[in-house]
Amino acid sequence: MLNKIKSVMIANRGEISLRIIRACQELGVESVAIYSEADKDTLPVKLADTAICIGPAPSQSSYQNQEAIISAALAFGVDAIHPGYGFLSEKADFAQKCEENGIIFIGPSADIIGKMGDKIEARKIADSASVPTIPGSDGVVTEPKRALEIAENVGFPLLIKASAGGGGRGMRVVKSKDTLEKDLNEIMSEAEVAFGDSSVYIEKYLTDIRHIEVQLLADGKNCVHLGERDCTAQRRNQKLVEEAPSPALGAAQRDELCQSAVRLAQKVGYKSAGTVEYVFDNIDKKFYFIEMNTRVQVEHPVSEMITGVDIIKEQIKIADGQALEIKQEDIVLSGHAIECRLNAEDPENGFMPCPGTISNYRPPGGFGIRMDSHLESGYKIPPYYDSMIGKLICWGGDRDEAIVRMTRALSEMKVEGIKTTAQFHVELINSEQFKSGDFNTVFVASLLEKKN
Amino acid sequence: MLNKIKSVMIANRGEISLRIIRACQELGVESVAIYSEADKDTLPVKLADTAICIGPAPSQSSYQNQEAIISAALAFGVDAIHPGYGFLSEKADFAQKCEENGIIFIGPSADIIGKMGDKIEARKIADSASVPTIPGSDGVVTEPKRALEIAENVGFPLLIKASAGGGGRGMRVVKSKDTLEKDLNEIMSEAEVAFGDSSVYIEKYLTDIRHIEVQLLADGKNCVHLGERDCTAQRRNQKLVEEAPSPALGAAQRDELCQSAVRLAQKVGYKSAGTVEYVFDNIDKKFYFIEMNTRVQVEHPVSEMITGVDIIKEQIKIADGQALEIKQEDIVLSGHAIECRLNAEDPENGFMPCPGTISNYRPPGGFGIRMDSHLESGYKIPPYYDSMIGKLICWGGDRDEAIVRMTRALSEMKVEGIKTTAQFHVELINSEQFKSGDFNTVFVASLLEKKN
Amino acid sequence: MKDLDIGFDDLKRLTKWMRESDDIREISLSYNGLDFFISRNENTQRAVTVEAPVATEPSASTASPSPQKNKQEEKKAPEVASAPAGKTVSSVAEISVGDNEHLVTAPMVGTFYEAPKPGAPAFVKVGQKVEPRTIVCIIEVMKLMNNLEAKFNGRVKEIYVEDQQPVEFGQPIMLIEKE
Amino acid sequence: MKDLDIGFDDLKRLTKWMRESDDIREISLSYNGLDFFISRNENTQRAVTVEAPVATEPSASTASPSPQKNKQEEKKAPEVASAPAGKTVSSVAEISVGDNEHLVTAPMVGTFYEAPKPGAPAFVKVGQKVEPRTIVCIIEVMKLMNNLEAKFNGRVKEIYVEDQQPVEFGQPIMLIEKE
Repeated sequence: MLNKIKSVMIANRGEISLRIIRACQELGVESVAIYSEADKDTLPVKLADTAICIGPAPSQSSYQNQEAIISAALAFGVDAIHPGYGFLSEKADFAQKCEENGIIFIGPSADIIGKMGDKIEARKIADSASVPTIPGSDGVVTEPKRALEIAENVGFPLLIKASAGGGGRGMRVVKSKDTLEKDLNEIMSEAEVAFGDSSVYIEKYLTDIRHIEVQLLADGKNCVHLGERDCTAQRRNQKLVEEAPSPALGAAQRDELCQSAVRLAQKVGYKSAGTVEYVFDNIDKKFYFIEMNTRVQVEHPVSEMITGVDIIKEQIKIADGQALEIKQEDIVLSGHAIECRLNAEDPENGFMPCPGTISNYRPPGGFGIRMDSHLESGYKIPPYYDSMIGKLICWGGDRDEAIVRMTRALSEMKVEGIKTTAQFHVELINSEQFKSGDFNTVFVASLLEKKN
Repeated sequence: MLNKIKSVMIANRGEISLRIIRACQELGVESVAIYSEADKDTLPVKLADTAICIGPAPSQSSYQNQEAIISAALAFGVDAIHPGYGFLSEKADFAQKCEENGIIFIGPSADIIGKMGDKIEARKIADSASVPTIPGSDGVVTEPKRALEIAENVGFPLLIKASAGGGGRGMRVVKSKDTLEKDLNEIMSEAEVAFGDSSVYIEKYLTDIRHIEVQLLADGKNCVHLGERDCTAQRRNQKLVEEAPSPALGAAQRDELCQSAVRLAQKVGYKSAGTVEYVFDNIDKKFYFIEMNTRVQVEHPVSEMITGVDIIKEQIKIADGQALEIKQEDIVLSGHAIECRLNAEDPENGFMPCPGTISNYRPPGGFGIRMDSHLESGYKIPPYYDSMIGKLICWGGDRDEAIVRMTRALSEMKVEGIKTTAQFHVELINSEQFKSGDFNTVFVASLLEKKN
Repeated sequence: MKDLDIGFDDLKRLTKWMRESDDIREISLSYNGLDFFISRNENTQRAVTVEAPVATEPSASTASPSPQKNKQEEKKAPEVASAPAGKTVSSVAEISVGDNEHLVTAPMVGTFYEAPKPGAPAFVKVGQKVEPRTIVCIIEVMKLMNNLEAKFNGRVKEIYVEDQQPVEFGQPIMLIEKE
Repeated sequence: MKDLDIGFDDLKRLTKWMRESDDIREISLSYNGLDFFISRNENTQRAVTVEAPVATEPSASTASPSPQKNKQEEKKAPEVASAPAGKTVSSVAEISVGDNEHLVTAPMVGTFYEAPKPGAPAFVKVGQKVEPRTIVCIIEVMKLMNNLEAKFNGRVKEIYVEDQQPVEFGQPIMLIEKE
């Protein structure tokens, strides 16, 4: 099936490593897992055609150790590296090193990773592709007069950020025109004193937003979208539940959104799977580009379930140099899919991570259920990595069915020996607000507040 | 969601019991499992809302014990009984007893089960609904002259069966007109001597056939089909692999076939899920009605996977008195699905059943995979029941993808401690002939012969 | 260790303790050529899926003649080890029956009646003397009334089921102390 | 330890404590030919998922310096218990290293070279004497040649990897017998 790629090294661990191994096996290419000493007895290591220990437990010495991974790829002679998500997946220098060493990096070029990783550059590209961005200054503003002009155009509330600030410092929300001039003067002089730089950014301040993203597949020439995913159910910017289609979009706006994402990808000649992220303003019902993720995402199965397209297999085929076989008109969105991220965390205790040993694991089953996880009975969750231990994805004929199926599956699943977020998910997806489909990014926080 | 049914007793065991429990949970009705002493520690017993021991291990004393089941339903006050497949699922007298005792039988009425269970009656109904039946005598023929006439109409080869014969006795294939009269005379006089009854049936003799069936959902008024399933890969009339759509049908013939099944169901005012079975003659490319199964079938998930319709949930909703919400135009066949029946049998030893204890069970996972099974590590397969221990269903964008995915999943799956048919399935679905899609009901037998 | 003379009676006693202590899963004893092993475990591999032992007190276990409700526990805490109490409660094995006792169990799934008709006095009460042919209750199976007899001379020690409650196949109904 | 006279009553007491102490899961006693074990555990959850121990003979395990090929076994017999030999073969734990021996392992994943350049004589051979600073091989990591030293006075006892073969992190390369 593949021309150039006969073996793929998976530079990752856990469920995404397993996911990629499965794709490789279905494509008939050799899957080469790498693992740290802490992951020796895990399912990806068992299921890959080949497994190579590349270093000790800490990810800096193993999964993030570019030298070790490239060296392993060269020594063991693999054709391509799939970085999964996290770790090295969006490191332009790693992609660069792969390219230099004649290894196919399964992702876009280092150049595109770099461009899209630069927020200001990415925003410029979005503007040039007529993809809506959050109204505001296109870059830094140094002239108070110019700042006033821009602010009046943007409207209220708006956000003034000192360009030298960060982490919450040097930011101010301006609620109305009345205080604009005063606020602007104050923050600029404060910034001058604090950072020696009075320049600021100005941006529309969005208070009631959803997070919506569009899944793309592009071969450098053609680009198709697989619809959007709604990732609004977050806790402290960590996605908890993702779904597709978004309950907030109608057909026309969905099309508009997805077309804008395709335009952006086309503008840079994007080549791989990728995701364009947007905020959706619940108030003015508009979407604005935030950033592009130049890798496969945790929540990609949600799109797979409603389109039938195997994103990882397509991504590998594109890296192999093949043209996209899928055309936009072939992609039909069918039903509704929801993903719950299962974390080894204690929701009763501030979502404290709790590694430990799974004494008994029973994955849920039945129609419309997909459990992407590397768990097994006896699996010891190492303390070195992310607390996500699996993703439960449920498909239903409609959103209601997907919710009841997810509830059933979460209840059927057994993960004994540690605390997980399973029961919390049951409560979340069965809350009146989630069921209504009408919520925003602070909904989970207020749900948690209500609980306590 | 349901009006009349608040609790469902599942009069079955194993994977289908689990399947129905899951449907009940998603519908928000109480699931009441029954179990024999041998099945005490099984997954359905654990996952049902309620579980009732109804008798000792032998199925005559438990799962086929109508008195015990009705008594349990009455004593524990359930609203409905789902019979699954096998056991009591097509016993008109059991459906009758349910009706008499005010328990909703989840299936068609006793009357329809009786009618469709009578082969001659069913054939008459098919004829009256213009559903093609195998050409031949419409019933017994006693007059040699009439027999000759019919035979000449049917054409050759044809089959003469003594109506009092059975089990292969009193049957003869007539290859051409040359020997017809002689053969007919001989078999009629032999039958007269052997059974004291010279009457015979005459039927077209089909040598190169496929087994194709149509899945229906009907509410007594409306009826929709979910496309066909191809169950040609059989061994000694036992289905091994089922798939949908059938690789033998084009769009026009698929439509013709499915419409004929709908006509049959409409003719009798059918109300429930049901399947109309056909043989498809590879030589003249025609299909002929054989029988109707008035229950859910082992292979129903194959249709669920390509239509997205949850057949068990629909069946329960129909039993609850609800009208079908689905319209024929809502049903879109998408992709391809294959099911492999996993049996606790030794393919190297004449498919000898081999009950025993599963020391280690790892279900396969990933995109497009569904494992319907009650297996767990430590599960002891009792020697009292069927050797089927699970069904692996794989969906793919097309038939090729479904095959590679099934191969991958079969290899990923681990069922240790006993012999199973998993590896045999890998060989079967990867044989040139299966891959080509062009085979008939003796294909598995010849594959086995080649192997030995 | 001279005095460690293990006789068959000792093993019998160990076995009895094991029977009484439902939560003990294994005892093994190996001494001087003797090898003794009792286990409730279905061997090691199986142990993983076997449910945790259930309520062992007859009073607790048989107080619920209704079918075993699983759902609460599973639903409420899918992530927590749940040993649904009362789930497989009613089978014979879980009530300890002494040598001089006889456990009356349901010969079929159905409904238990303590009296010949509603409102009538119960066939037997706890403490009452019975003879082998004494009818102790009725199990109704599809309108058919099945009399259960005491089978032994003795005294009713415990009754586990309440009037008009459904009973499973094999469910303990009452304990007769033989005389 | 003369006074450790274990009688059956002692075992009985142990058993009794066990019964009373709900949080004690296992007691095992092993003394002078006596072996006694009680457990509340359904045990061996661990046994199920832990892979069977793999080849322990250095000769067998290190004969394959290539990465661990799993596929054959899994593919050929998905229904049969497979303990893919050679899978986790190359980690240190599986080669028995005596007190007077030193195992040289790969400090990084890379390529093993026995000689400074192709065709040149090997740094060391089996049986050869070495000193702490003796270079025994090179591991190439991304064009970077890393010399490995013997670290001890001694003699090369075994070399597990063939020239120009890839090695994993921690893979045993050679065994030095200290002197």
